[in-house]
Amino acid sequence: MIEVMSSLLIVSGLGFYLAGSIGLLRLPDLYSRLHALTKADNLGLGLLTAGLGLYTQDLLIALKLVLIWLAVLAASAASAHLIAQHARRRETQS
Amino acid sequence: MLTAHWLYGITGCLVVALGLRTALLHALLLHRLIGINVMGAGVFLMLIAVAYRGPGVAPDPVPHALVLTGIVVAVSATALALALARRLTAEQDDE
Amino acid sequence: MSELLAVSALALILSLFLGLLRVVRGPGAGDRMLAMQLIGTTGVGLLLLLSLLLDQTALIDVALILALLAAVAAAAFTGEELETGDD
Amino acid sequence: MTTSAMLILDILMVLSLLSLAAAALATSDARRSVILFMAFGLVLALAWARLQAPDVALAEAAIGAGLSGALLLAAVGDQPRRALTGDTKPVHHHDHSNLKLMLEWTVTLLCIAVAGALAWALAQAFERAPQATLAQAVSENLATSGVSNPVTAVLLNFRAYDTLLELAVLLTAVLGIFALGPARPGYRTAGPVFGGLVRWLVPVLILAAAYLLWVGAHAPGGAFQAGATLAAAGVVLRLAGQRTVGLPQGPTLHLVIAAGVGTFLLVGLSLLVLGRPFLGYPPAWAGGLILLIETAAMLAIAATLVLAFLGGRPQPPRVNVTGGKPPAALISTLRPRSREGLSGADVPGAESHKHFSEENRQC
Repeated sequence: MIEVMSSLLIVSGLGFYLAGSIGLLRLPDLYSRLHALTKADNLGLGLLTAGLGLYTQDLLIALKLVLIWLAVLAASAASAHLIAQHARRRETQS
Repeated sequence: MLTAHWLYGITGCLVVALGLRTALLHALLLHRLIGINVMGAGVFLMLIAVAYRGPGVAPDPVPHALVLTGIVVAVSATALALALARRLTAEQDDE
Repeated sequence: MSELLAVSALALILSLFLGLLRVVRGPGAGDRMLAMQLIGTTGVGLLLLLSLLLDQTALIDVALILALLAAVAAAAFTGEELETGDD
Repeated sequence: MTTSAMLILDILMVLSLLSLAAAALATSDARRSVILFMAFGLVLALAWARLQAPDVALAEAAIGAGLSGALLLAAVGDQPRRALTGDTKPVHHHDHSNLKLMLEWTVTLLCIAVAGALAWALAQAFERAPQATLAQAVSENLATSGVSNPVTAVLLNFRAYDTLLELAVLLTAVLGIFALGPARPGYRTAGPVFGGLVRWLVPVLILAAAYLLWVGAHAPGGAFQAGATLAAAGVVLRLAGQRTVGLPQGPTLHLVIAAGVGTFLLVGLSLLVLGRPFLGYPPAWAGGLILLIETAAMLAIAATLVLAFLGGRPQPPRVNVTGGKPPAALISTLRPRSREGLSGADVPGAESHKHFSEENRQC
């Protein structure tokens, strides 16, 4: 049962990853790509870590996985904002 | 899986050639530096490929230690080269 | 289950490959850096999968460091250096 | 199923490595080249993980995918037009196009020959790898090394000489950077989002460094990875507009830079006095001595890498409310300072720019 659950979580996480990558490739400009990336990607990693955490059944490893997810969540939100701001500043300059 | 080490090892050889070509031919200093770094990465790939023993077998730790020191030395040498380049420009601008 | 992990790792590296196309294509530096963030997160996922697949718990630490350093790279990209003639 | 999936994964990874290396080197735009090189470093870290080299993967994740990119990006931003485009080799002239073409072909052929020779050497190495006696020697003596991570055992016990000399190389590099002049001017003060990032990222990086140092005795990690992670904390602080980035000033800084080599030598010589071979730790003490050396080495490596990012001798923070000086003033102070060599960080008359609330300025 747990295995089925974790497989489901992992596979749905992968779906978000692929959606994020395709969005990054297909969307027309930087700001809309930002959209695709930050949402899909973080959700993808979240589901993946949840699935892997369930799969390992090791509390310490599961904690580490949660920590990594939180770090990526906070870091990518900030860096996406910074990159967009940077691009915007470049644009308004020229 | 015996092919993995060949795959990465040959990639290492090709990466060395790519980096060497740029290091020798490119006109810009920064690109030459990146070329040298890429060349180093190719050598690291070869070393780690030699250390690899297949899945489930512990790899040879000696090349790992070599590459580890190599990475740190490469980055500090790059930093020194960049500082030299900066100084060079400052001198040229001065004249 | 290990088959699922292997196929998942394969799917993730495909996703990473797609992200790399954006890094190579650009067109702007911002687009490339954004794609770098994506392949960073994909790399974190791939490392976690590999850690279970190859039975190497240490790769979880690698994933953590990669996640933290991706933020450093983004900061380095957007940091505005004071030029010597700036003030 | 699993093996064929892994094979496809390997092929995709190798393809990405080759195409990223080629793309990074083919472009003539410096910033693009650096970003592609960073992506190359990131995929390389994944390749190390795949090849079961987690120690190397840790170092690559910290340095290849992060620090060296930051270093190169700072150099690109340095002086956008002239800095690294100034020197032109004859290769670059248009009127010698025939000669240039010939040279390019000769070099390309040479590089192909080098790749061929390397492939031959690789084949030789693969043939002999299974009976590698060094790997056996390491695993046989691991119990007496004081640590259980074989890579740490090689670095700090069996081949401690190498690591000592490597730290000496780092020291030389930092002395060279010091001799070349003052640090870069620094960065604008961070805005609210960047500030928020710094507030949690720096402590987490420091914690991660301590963790890696500690865990290095029995699992992948150690002084190099910890030093690089700690340096990343300094780089982030610098990027956020801090001037001193937590580095000590003056003589203390010199002490920290020399700490790695110094502690190593001190331990080695003390052992020599006690009648042991140089750096031949008694097995009972080995664990403690290695941790001592690694701690000092971590601090030295972190300081070296942060100073490498500063790109020169750090300036003492001195308030100069009138604002900065024209660029000529900065450059002219480059010369006399470099002649003073290594006489100390507290050089009088150092021009310092103290920047207040630069946030809203456009560059």
